[in-house]
Amino acid sequence: MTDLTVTLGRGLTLKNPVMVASGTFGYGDEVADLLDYSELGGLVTKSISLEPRDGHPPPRICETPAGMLNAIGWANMGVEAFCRDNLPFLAGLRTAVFVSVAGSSQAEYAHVIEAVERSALEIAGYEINISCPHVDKGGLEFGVSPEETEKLTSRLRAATERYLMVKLSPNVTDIGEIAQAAERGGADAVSAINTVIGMELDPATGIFKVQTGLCGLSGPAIRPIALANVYKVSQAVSIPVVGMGGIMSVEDVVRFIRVGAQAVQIGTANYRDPRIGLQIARELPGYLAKIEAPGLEEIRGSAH
Amino acid sequence: MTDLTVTLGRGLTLKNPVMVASGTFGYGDEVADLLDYSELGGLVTKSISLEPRDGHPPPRICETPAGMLNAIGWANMGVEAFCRDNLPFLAGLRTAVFVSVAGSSQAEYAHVIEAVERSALEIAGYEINISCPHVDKGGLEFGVSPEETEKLTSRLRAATERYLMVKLSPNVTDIGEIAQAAERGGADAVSAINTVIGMELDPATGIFKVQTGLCGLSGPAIRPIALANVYKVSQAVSIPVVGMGGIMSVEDVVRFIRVGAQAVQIGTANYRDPRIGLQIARELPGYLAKIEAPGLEEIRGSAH
Amino acid sequence: MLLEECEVLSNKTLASGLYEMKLEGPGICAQGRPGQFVNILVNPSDTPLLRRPMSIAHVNGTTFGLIYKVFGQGTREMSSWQPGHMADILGPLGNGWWPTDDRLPLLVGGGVGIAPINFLHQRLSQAGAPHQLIMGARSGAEHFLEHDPSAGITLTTDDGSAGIAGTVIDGLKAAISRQDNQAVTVLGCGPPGMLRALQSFTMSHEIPCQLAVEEMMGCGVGICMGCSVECRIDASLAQAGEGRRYRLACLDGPVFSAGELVLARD
Amino acid sequence: MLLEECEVLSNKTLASGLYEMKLEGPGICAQGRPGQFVNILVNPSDTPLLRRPMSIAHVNGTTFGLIYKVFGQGTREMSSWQPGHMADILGPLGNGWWPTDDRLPLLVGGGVGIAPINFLHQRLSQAGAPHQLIMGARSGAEHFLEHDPSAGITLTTDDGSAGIAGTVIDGLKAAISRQDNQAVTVLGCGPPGMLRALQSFTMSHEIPCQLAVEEMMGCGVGICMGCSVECRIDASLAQAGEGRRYRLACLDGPVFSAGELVLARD
Ligand SMILES: Cc1cc2nc3c(=O)[nH]c(=O)nc-3n(C[C@H](O)[C@H](O)[C@H](O)COP(=O)(O)OP(=O)(O)OC[C@H]3O[C@@H](n4cnc5c(N)ncnc54)[C@H](O)[C@@H]3O)c2cc1C
Ligand SMILES: Cc1cc2nc3c(=O)[nH]c(=O)nc-3n(C[C@H](O)[C@H](O)[C@H](O)COP(=O)(O)OP(=O)(O)OC[C@H]3O[C@@H](n4cnc5c(N)ncnc54)[C@H](O)[C@@H]3O)c2cc1C
Ligand SMILES: Cc1cc2nc3c(=O)[nH]c(=O)nc-3n(C[C@H](O)[C@H](O)[C@H](O)COP(=O)(O)O)c2cc1C
Ligand SMILES: Cc1cc2nc3c(=O)[nH]c(=O)nc-3n(C[C@H](O)[C@H](O)[C@H](O)COP(=O)(O)O)c2cc1C
Ligand code: FES
Ligand code: FES
Repeated sequence: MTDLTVTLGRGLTLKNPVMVASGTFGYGDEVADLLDYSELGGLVTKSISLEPRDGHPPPRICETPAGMLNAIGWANMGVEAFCRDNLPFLAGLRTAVFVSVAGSSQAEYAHVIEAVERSALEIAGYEINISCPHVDKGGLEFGVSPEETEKLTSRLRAATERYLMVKLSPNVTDIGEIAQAAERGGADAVSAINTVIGMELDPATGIFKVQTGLCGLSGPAIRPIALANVYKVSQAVSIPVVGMGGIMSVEDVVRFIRVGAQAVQIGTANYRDPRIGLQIARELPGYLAKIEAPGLEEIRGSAH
Repeated sequence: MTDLTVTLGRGLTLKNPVMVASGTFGYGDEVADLLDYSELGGLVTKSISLEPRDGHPPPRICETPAGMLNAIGWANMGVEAFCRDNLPFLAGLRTAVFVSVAGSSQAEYAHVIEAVERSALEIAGYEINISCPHVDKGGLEFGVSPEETEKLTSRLRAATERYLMVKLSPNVTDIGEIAQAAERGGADAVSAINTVIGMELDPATGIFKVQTGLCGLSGPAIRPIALANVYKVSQAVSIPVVGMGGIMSVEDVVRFIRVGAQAVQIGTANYRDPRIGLQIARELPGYLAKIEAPGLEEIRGSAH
Repeated sequence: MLLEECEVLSNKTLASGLYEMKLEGPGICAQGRPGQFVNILVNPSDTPLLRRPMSIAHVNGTTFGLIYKVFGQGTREMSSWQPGHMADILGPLGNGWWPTDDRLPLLVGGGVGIAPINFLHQRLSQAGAPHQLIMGARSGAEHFLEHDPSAGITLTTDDGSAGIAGTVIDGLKAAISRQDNQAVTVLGCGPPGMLRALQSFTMSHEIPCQLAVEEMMGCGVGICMGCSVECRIDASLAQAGEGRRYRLACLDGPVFSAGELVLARD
Repeated sequence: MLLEECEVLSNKTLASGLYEMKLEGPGICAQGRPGQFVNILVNPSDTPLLRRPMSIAHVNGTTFGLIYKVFGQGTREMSSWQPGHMADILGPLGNGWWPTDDRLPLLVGGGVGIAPINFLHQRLSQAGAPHQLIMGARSGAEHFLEHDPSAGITLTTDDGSAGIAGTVIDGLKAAISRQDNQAVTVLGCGPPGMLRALQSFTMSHEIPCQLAVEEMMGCGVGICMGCSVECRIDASLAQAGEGRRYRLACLDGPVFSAGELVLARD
């Protein structure tokens, strides 16, 4: 059987490259009836903020051609309730758990990490969601500025010894530049991509299909965009890249590995079938054998 | 019958808001068997450069979920042959014809316009494709820099009295900023969006599906992205905005009008059916009646 | 909650614009309760991308039924399924209506909300539990039951072509007027306008009421947070930081207490 | 070129892995010539987005035929069309094979390239024009004609289960050996490997050859510039600035003179 383990640095090894993405697998045990989480390469939690957040009013999602839009608004219970009620279950799983961290200031991100560290629960590390509006900077997202990204990353680097992954936004002119800023700040890895800014409305009434108007596009529609971004990021940095965006199948996973990803995350596809991640992980050895690839290492970055 | 005419400024009026987009309707009379071009609100030609260009090697296109990728590479016959062989046919049509202009330096763009002006053929004006790599600036696209965009626009403004429309790229952090630069430079209108950067590859071999690797995504998959960008651009400038990206139906046209577009262009949908533009133009009065909209003006920018 | 490959046993027109599909699903049948729904994968391609939620409309042994209208691509495709088609179905999901002491249940269904109400009617009938059923539609052709107030079945139609001319509120009033003072409770499901009417009617008459809502759903199982429903926050809970402004239709509902719901937008 | 709503008359298996569909299309039939193709809208939804190009495989009165293999979503869906289905078809498109003086045409088809070759065979037979037909496949089950060299029909199979064991090149050599010195021309269509083999064989033997290529097509009518085919530029034309390095399969082809083509990539 092909060895599927993936080493990500800082002593972290995943049993396979297939993780589930932030905001697409709930808080914890919602779908534990359907699958054994320990077969997943890793799991990223919903983005957690310091205080509880109501999130955005409904409607929060709509379907688009081969995709979906969402504006959930980081609805979450806050880090305190999360560490008390949900994290113990997650930390007990035999898979790499990453807490996704959201904030509206550098201090808030740091406080979330500090709270998780205080809980003394065993997790693999953190994914930093930099697609959050920085209230001190007029609501511009952290993730669109290399300076902000670097500053935030180095501040959080100082807050934890655990694995630190920075999740990049595709809504920028030069994603490689932002990835390099995260690398300079001390990130162990970057993940990409978060959702693409989009919008949908009812033509008859003009009412936005998602209440906020501008919102985030995900799913197979954006897969070509995600592959392009992961390709660019892989060229720009030397730390590992975790790829995502529209992955629906084992073929898609291999596409991301071939453009340079070390591991991948599955988002929207979980809504169709929460078992998809482990199913793909199970199919991976057979598919690699079929295309006569000895292992993941041999095909990584081989797109040409 | 509802009045569908659209005034775009500089004395230009379209008989209806439905145009066909650059690069998606050939050079001229390829599909003249199938439709009467004079029923279209307008027509934008393939992007024309000063010298003939071979374009990119095959494969140049591939299909993606609800979309397609292309890297044609501005294959074209050069402005001289174009003015001699194709433009006379186009200029004779009773529809507004815009020559799309490509260049790898500011001077090249200007020379293309000068050549068309010298031909003394009657066209409505120009659409400036600023998603071209600026060779003097290390291949960075004109369209990603507000300074370059403004400089190029004012230079071309000086080269013609005709209508000047600047076509924006969505592959930037802040499209509103670029739109404002075009407005400052003297553009009569901006059009948006050009294709979104994407990539696809064969998972079994790693071979790019489009030979250049990075290429451009179009079609319904990007419509939510296009709507978001047109919405942002409409908020940013006071000149007319021409919207496009994934339009397939009369409902889609109304969506673009509602986010602020004055007129629209149809691209990829022409490949499914070259008659789609005039069919939508014919359906528009009935659809407006159905949703009880007195006219286009009343619903423009009404998204909420 | 389980993922079941369900064989389509039949799929045909039930009334004007309304289809009924019967599927073999032992697991879903064993667990399903009125008000719960299933989430259906329409096809393995990228469009439509998301599953389609459908209420359980009845259960007979290991066979369950759906009653549905064709709205768009998903339901259009479902309507073309032939017997023998295997459907990938996730369910049962959500929480149903909960028991109501000694009050007489008045079941009110309109639009496709008749589906879960039909299941509730079936279960109460099987248990021999007294109840009244009120079903609303635009015209008689859209109904699949007979108007029979003496048997506890009241139909309403907008055009008066069957049962009582009017809305379900008119039917509800008629049903209430037939009870001599027995305490009642309203259990309802229907389009937003009907839910608002039921909410304001029952609140102004101080009748306990449980309503099943329909929200756009991404997953149906609580992992996308997309199906938020605005709820009135109880002041004391809010103080304690426990009140949640938005609850999830798929996990916390789709049945909510009417007094809890903020029903604003169509 | 016209857009025609064509009724499917029949649609069934022709040989192993091969379907044949017959459609009513008076306009397409009146204009269509061997080597031309039609472009088929698979369904009105967003996937698959683009039409699917298919060669005309035969014409009888106002009925034309397609011979196709199921590759992906588009052809899978086409294979499910029942008689009576109305298909939105654009055609006939492109340029076919052109007449060849006094040379004996040797028609060579492999893979789905047998479709246009079949039409060419039909037209030449109807005109009583002498020619030889060579069709290649992996095994006998994939063939729908009988191996009959005396009637001018040579089959080849990779596994030797029908006709000559070997590739179409072996079949071609056999057919050539049967001609006593008559000048021949090769008219071929097939997968990239076969086209390369035909190109190098005919060029090294100085046999005139016209090949139909298959390229990914966006539109089929010359408006996307997506179906580029690399061509050798004649030095004198290039000097005059008239040589185009890339030509369009849909407008300039799909039939090209073999000497013109640069066949590099699979
Ligand atoms: C808990 C629940 C139970 C339901 N039970 C029934 C039922 O028993 N019978 C019935 O006919 N209908 C029922 N519906 C509605 C049904 O899900 C939609 O009609 C169906 O999803 C439409 O899909 P479509 O592709 O045909 O239409 P689309 O073109 O996708 O949409 C048409 C309409 O359906 C709504 N819709 C689309 N997708 C969803 C989704 N994933 N979740 C919720 N709404 C959606 C859209 O907002 C739109 O208004 C229920 C919905 C929910 C949430
Ligand atoms: C001029 C021409 C004539 C053809 N004639 C025939 C024929 O007579 N019989 C037959 O079986 N096939 C023929 N083909 C090939 C046929 O078009 C493809 O098999 C079909 O488009 C595949 O569609 P799909 O959705 O089933 O597969 P997909 O999953 O989309 O793709 C499967 C394969 O088909 C190719 N393909 C997909 N779309 C196109 C397209 N728009 N243009 C060209 N290739 C495409 C892809 O490159 C891929 O290799 C012809 C192609 C061309 C260009
Ligand atoms: C409903 C929804 C909620 C999401 N919530 C978060 C979130 O809280 N934090 C985050 O970093 N990304 C979030 N994402 C983005 C995904 O993690 C992922 O980056 C994106 O959806 C692209 O992958 P996909 O196409 O596979 O879904 C969310 C996506 C969706 C669809
Ligand atoms: C094959 C192809 C070629 C194109 N060529 C050009 C071009 O030469 N110049 C240009 O400005 N835009 C070009 N475009 C972009 C379109 O004009 C349009 O901006 C884009 O495709 C989005 O619209 P759509 O989704 O309706 O296609 C091209 C698009 C396609 C698909
Ligand atoms: S539908 Fe996803 S959380 Fe309710
Ligand atoms: S397929 Fe579009 S130009 Fe040939």
